[in-house]
Amino acid sequence: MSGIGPGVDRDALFAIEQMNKAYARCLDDDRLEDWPDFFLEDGRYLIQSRENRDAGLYGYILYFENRAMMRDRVTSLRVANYYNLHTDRHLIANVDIVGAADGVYDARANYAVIQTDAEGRSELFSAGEYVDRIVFVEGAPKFAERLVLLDTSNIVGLLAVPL
Amino acid sequence: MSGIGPGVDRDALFAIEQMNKAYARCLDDDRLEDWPDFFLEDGRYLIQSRENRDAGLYGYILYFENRAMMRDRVTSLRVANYYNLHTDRHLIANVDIVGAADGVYDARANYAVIQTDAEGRSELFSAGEYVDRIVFVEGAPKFAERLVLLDTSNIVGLLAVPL
Amino acid sequence: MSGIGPGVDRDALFAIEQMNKAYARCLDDDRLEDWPDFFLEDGRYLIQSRENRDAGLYGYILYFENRAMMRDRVTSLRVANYYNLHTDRHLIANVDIVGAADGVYDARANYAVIQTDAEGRSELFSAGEYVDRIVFVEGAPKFAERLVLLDTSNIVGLLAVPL
Amino acid sequence: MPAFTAIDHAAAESNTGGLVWPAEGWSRVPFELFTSPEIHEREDERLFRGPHWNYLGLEVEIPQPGDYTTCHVGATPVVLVRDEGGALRAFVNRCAHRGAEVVRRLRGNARGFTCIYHNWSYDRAGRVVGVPWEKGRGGAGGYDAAFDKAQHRMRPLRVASWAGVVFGTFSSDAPPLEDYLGPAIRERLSAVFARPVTVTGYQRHTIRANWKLLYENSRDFYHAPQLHKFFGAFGIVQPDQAARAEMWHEGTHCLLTIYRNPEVRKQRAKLEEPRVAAFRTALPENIAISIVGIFPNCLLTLIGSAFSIRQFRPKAPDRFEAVYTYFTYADDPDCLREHLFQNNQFGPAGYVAMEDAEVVEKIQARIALGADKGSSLVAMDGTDTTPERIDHMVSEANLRAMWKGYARFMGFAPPDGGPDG
Amino acid sequence: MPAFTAIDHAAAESNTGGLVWPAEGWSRVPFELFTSPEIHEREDERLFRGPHWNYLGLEVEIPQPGDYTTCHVGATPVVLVRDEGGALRAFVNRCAHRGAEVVRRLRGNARGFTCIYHNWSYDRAGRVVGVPWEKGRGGAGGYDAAFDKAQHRMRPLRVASWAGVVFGTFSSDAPPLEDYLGPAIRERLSAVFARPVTVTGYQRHTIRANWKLLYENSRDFYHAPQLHKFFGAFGIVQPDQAARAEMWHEGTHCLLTIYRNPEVRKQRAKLEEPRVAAFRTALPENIAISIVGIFPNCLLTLIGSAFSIRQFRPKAPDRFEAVYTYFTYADDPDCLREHLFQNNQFGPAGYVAMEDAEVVEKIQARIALGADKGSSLVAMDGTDTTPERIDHMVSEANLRAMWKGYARFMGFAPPDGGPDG
Amino acid sequence: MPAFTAIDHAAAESNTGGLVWPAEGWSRVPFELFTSPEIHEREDERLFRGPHWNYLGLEVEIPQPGDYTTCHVGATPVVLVRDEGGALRAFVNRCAHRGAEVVRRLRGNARGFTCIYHNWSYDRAGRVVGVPWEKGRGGAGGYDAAFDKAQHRMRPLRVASWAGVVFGTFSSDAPPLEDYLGPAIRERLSAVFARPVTVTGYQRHTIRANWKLLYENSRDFYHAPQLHKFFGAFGIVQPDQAARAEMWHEGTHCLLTIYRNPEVRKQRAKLEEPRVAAFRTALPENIAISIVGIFPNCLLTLIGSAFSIRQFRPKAPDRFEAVYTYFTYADDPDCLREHLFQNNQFGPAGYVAMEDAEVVEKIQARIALGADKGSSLVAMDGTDTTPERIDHMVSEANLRAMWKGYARFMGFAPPDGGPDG
Ligand code: FES
Ligand code: FES
Ligand code: FES
Ligand SMILES: [Fe+3]
Ligand SMILES: [Fe+3]
Ligand SMILES: [Fe+3]
Repeated sequence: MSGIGPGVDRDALFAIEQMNKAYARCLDDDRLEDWPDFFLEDGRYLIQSRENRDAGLYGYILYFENRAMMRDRVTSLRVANYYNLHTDRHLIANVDIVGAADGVYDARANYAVIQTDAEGRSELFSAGEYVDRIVFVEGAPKFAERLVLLDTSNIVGLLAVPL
Repeated sequence: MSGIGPGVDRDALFAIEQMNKAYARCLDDDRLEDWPDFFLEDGRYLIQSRENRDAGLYGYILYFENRAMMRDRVTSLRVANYYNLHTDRHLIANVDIVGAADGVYDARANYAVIQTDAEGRSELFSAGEYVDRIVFVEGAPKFAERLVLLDTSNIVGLLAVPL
Repeated sequence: MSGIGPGVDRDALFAIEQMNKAYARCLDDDRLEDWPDFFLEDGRYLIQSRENRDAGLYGYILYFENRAMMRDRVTSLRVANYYNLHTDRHLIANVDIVGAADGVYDARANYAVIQTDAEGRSELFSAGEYVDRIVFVEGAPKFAERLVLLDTSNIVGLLAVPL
Repeated sequence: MPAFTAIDHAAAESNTGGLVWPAEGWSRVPFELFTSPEIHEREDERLFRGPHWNYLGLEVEIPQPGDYTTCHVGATPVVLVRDEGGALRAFVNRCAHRGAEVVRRLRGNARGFTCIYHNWSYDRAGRVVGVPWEKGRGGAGGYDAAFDKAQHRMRPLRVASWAGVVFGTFSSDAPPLEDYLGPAIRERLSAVFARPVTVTGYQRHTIRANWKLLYENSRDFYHAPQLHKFFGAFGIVQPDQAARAEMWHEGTHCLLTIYRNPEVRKQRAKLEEPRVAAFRTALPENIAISIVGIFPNCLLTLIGSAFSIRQFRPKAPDRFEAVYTYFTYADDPDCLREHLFQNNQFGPAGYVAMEDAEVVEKIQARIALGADKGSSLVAMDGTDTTPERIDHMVSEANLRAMWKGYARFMGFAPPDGGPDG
Repeated sequence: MPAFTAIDHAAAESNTGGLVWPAEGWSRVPFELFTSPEIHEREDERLFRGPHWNYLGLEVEIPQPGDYTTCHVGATPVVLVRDEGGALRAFVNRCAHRGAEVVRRLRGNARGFTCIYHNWSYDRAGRVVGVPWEKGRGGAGGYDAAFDKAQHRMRPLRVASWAGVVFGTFSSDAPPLEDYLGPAIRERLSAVFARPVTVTGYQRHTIRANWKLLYENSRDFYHAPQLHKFFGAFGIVQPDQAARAEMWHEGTHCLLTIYRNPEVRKQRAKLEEPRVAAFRTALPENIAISIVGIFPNCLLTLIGSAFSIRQFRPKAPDRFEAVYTYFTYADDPDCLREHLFQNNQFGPAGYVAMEDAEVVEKIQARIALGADKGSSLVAMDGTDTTPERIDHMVSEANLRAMWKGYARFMGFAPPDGGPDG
Repeated sequence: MPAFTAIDHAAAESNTGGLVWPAEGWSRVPFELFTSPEIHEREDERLFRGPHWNYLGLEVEIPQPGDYTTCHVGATPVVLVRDEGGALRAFVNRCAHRGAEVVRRLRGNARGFTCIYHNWSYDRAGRVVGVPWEKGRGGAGGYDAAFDKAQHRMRPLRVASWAGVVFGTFSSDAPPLEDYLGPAIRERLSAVFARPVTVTGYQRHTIRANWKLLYENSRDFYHAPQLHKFFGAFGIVQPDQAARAEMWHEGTHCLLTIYRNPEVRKQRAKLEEPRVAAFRTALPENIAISIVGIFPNCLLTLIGSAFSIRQFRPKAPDRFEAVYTYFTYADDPDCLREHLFQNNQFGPAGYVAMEDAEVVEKIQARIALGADKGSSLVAMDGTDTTPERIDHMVSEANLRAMWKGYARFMGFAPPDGGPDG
């Protein structure tokens, strides 16, 4: 039952919980330009469906190997892409550290994103898990990798902004 | 990335998280009579859609300037109004302090309310954000203002009990 | 407003929150064999609808009086029962201690379980409340009783794996 | 006759509902029966609002005058009440004025009922007793002389009860309840309810399949050992040496009975907690299991000390709700205790029940658009459709009998030239 | 005439839409009107796209050239724009090329509009002004000589405005707006909008019921004191001593007026915060409350200092959206302040409004499948259907008038032999 | 001929499905095609279950005997299996007994299949090989002599494969697959699959629009530079100097080819990470981009090193699922690496793909109720509908050709008097 008992580093867990809150606010506020800052310069952001992960396949919906690719994504969404006008609302729960070694923390969290269209109708858009590798830089946690593992492998409509 | 790092007052945050838990229990348990006690006597409770907020319009669905108005609401729901028999379930996530000055804390949280009808069918009823101004009175946090900022600006059915 | 103020045992609350996270991971990861370990040997696991609870009726959907019955459940799901292929995702919020006496903690939490079918379509499957009696064994919290109080008393499809 | 010609899909069809049964006969069941909106509407009219008795509740749920409970007969919301004199009353939960829901709670006790919309008030029989502004107000308006509130009421149902099980019908053509139930089911109900029972809870279950798939499943001997592996997996000896199915009402009712196996002294289950499957049965006549399907909306399940009665509520061609009332004997504390354990076998989470929901939902998901006019095969134990009774489990004849009766009640044309045509 | 014969359910029916009104006459309203998909489609064609004026918005929402706002007329998405010359324009928000949505934001200001799919561009009147590759590219392709982009535009609506309230119609047969509104509503609008107003917000409301149930409810005197207990519970004297209903457009419009009660000096509410129900009305002519239903899609509510105008958007037989625009007087700070308090009475959460949504949803839930061809009873104050005016509240005559007019506009056969046939 | 007359909406219509094409001809496409439930059902019968070949999967997905994968052909669930002898088999995933789902997992390897309901067992060809209680049990019941299990099987499809791409059809009237694909598509498939490929993943995509809107979009040259601004915004030179569209199967197939621009030595994208749009193409014949639409359910996309093949699964008139299989060359590690980067362009989140989903969903949302019998305009590059080949991008002729062929296959009456009538 990993994550229970005195073993867990409560300060690190607190910082990681706070980072997840800030991450959710960043996306829900549509401050996409701040989003890459949650990652290391060579941090990875991956979206993969559980179906592909369980089958041992890549099948990444988005595959970003570094922060530059994340900045490109934001630029493209701002200047190039047309996508559905909407508001996202992140519910991130069960944030926990499930492993730690050499200053690298393995963390997991469950998420649900509720999406609301321009006329104010809300629907569950995506549910799944964040599987993270986190390191601390000057006391602040950064993602070495955030893998968004989709339960909702069947995307309804389109997926423009990061999860 | 407000809310991260040593800056945050962990005791205040803990107290505010606890208040949100109690707030959710109060409403989910239908103990409406206790609900005004989470506010200062001149505390404000406002429900506004993101659509109106972004357009710089009032458009409050409910506008309560003081606890007396909240008590009136509860009285009316108990003795005067007919509304749908239902159970609410609050999921409050990402509770965080985003600013503090002169003992007044600016806090935010994401919420989703799942509503269940008399025959046990559950649906997402409302999703959005709590935007709060909180002060501590004898060590206990109270709302100077709770603004319920609706993503779900399109209300399905009716909205009788507070969110 | 139980659960607020200095009264609450923050270490116990932290341990209980951590247990809930581990509980959610255990079920969402389909590690059902670990699930009984969250309970005392004579711990009880009950699923009951709010409708029956409010009417003073038993009406348990599942009634397990001890860990042996939970092990039987897991064995049966593994070797005997056919049920819908799916992934569960637990969102557990508002975990709090609402009472404590003689080393027994009364705890409550709100939950929502999002279920995703084999083709990646996600839906809200169940929402409700965990009403727990918890004791600490060698510093680790265990359920003396976990009552899953369903808002969603109208089960859609079937309920095979524990909530 | 309705006072106006409604837009009616059925009208476009012949009197046979546009459906002619497959030529192969009653051993074929068109998937269209499970997917057609027209058939769904026709069932509401011909079955649930037709000359059949629908289960409404148990008398023990409403012992006192004013006690009421609500349910649905097909698509129609119905209230069951006990009146001042102790008589059972049932009426449509729809205001005689402008159609609002009058009874808002699932169950309770009331002197009478008042509609929230304009506060028309009703007695316990659903008769109008009060109309605000009836005679006008301040000398103005109100109803004219032609209006007689005594002429208005929420539409009543005929109500009858046997052994404490309450049924209702919208039709004056339905036969007396005793004849409708038939001798075998009458006797079984009398025997089971000879002792006082207590309701232990309710369970709502939404199944994303046509209601008939589960109604058929409930009498299907064939699937029991094949689909439900729980007993086998835990080495639980099934007391199935003697089994019987007795049909009635054109084959649409079915009384299944499985007797105890005297050789089985005690259960040798590999369960860590054997009480879940213990078979100290509380049933009379050495009955181990009995499942009673009373067409069209009732299913009574009796096993060990865990009893339940279900009301089927079709919501769409591909969705219905089953509402369970769990009960056991009130005069035996052991029964109460046992049924807590045994109930783990039944309902949406039950060890020997969850598969039924799974399989009918998966059938429904595989027959979209009527599945290219295909049909299911119900050909075990010949093609006979007219047994009144089967004394073994190795047969689908009771299913064929059900489909033949169903087709007659629905007014579908019989197979042309096929067997049993 | 459409260029092709579409698959049309209505076509299968007679010219009367297959519906003949109940013989009892206009005091009966078939529940089928609230559940039939065919009638839902027919309403879109005959009412919302027919010879009637639909509310589109307020002029104050689009004061500047290029200001636009979007809405729906029945099922059709519509854009309302103010053009260069200050004229009001409206067109269907559907590209003339391949039908994509052209205007993507709910409201804003634009020089013109460009469709994202192939970048056809439009002026503020919805006329095509630019077509990429029109003359080909690299000497290849493009449109041929027969193509004249001036012949293409997003389908325009006729637009007219009265007192700043803007209406549109798809039909050239609709009468002039002034005649359509009639003298009483014209005067009321002129009086109310004689002072400048400011929009204070919008509210979207989805109601799981047929739109006509709420449109009927809005003119229903009968339910006010019976359903809405807020005023009574807090001892708020309702200023209802003088009330009036004035009908127009075959009875489908209704102007309700309730005048102030001079005896009520000040409110003696038991509210801790009486400002919520304060009745210092900002309305002219000593009007306390006025509710104006303008068929088919508009509902104007005027109470105290809290005003709103609603657009009805049917989405399905059993679901519609009502979009509120809240406004009050711009030249009086007290009004702005008061309306913040008073608005707590209205909208989906309103003290005297939430019950309307609740009751119509519960009616809809109780009349599935047309409720066995039943009907609601609208028989208070006789069976007269032709009043132009009623001077008291104790009547349903204004409802009967509405249903008679509705049936005529829908082309339904009148009751045969019944009263008012 | 079905064994019984089903309730069939289509039956109510003429043989032309009740739809006559707009008189203006094939340059008009009625919105009704995207909203009508009757047309949706008719497509399932005439297209997906008719004399056409439907894409089922890639051989590389099921290399070993017993390997299987599941999919849908229109509304029908289908299993594709490789049998003992290495032959490809396909059958409907619906039990021959009572219709339960037999194959429960999306893909896997199996010796045979057993239905959970009554445990009928099947071989890899879907033939019944085992029937519990076939000969009765304890001397009772079982199937009679007339029952021959060899006569029962899950309904098989004809299966054929070209270059490792597997297709199936329910119809014996479908031409040989080679003729169905035609020479151009055959050659392209042979060239592309001349090297071994590896599947890198799957993607499910639900689009709330009619499937034909996206199928049309996939051959629409016109929208590429107008809707997809990604290339332009980042100064990525599009290799589009030479483009070609080749039609087949009455114009319903379309092979799009865009050749590399030799002048473009290297990409000068303003992307911080240019690998996303790098065009070191792995395709033969100097092809930069190729999009192959194989009517009715297949779409093959080949760009750079990122390949995908999509199966369209209509679920309702206004909703379909597209299931992608991503693949690239197995014999080149660079391809594998490149395609991870390039895939960011495609799928539901793709830089040059997300807009397609957005625009078709927004069209669908704007044509409710058939959009008043309106139609889209497909008139670029004249009104010709019979090109077998177009050598430039500035045309909608390939769309007109598709609609003309579609109308023929659906049995719709051609435009009366219009061009290409
Ligand atoms: S609808 Fe019941 S009183 Fe009017
Ligand atoms: S659909 Fe608007 S430009 Fe083509
Ligand atoms: S349905 Fe498959 S074995 Fe009976
Ligand atoms: Fe069963
Ligand atoms: Fe009202
Ligand atoms: Fe595209």
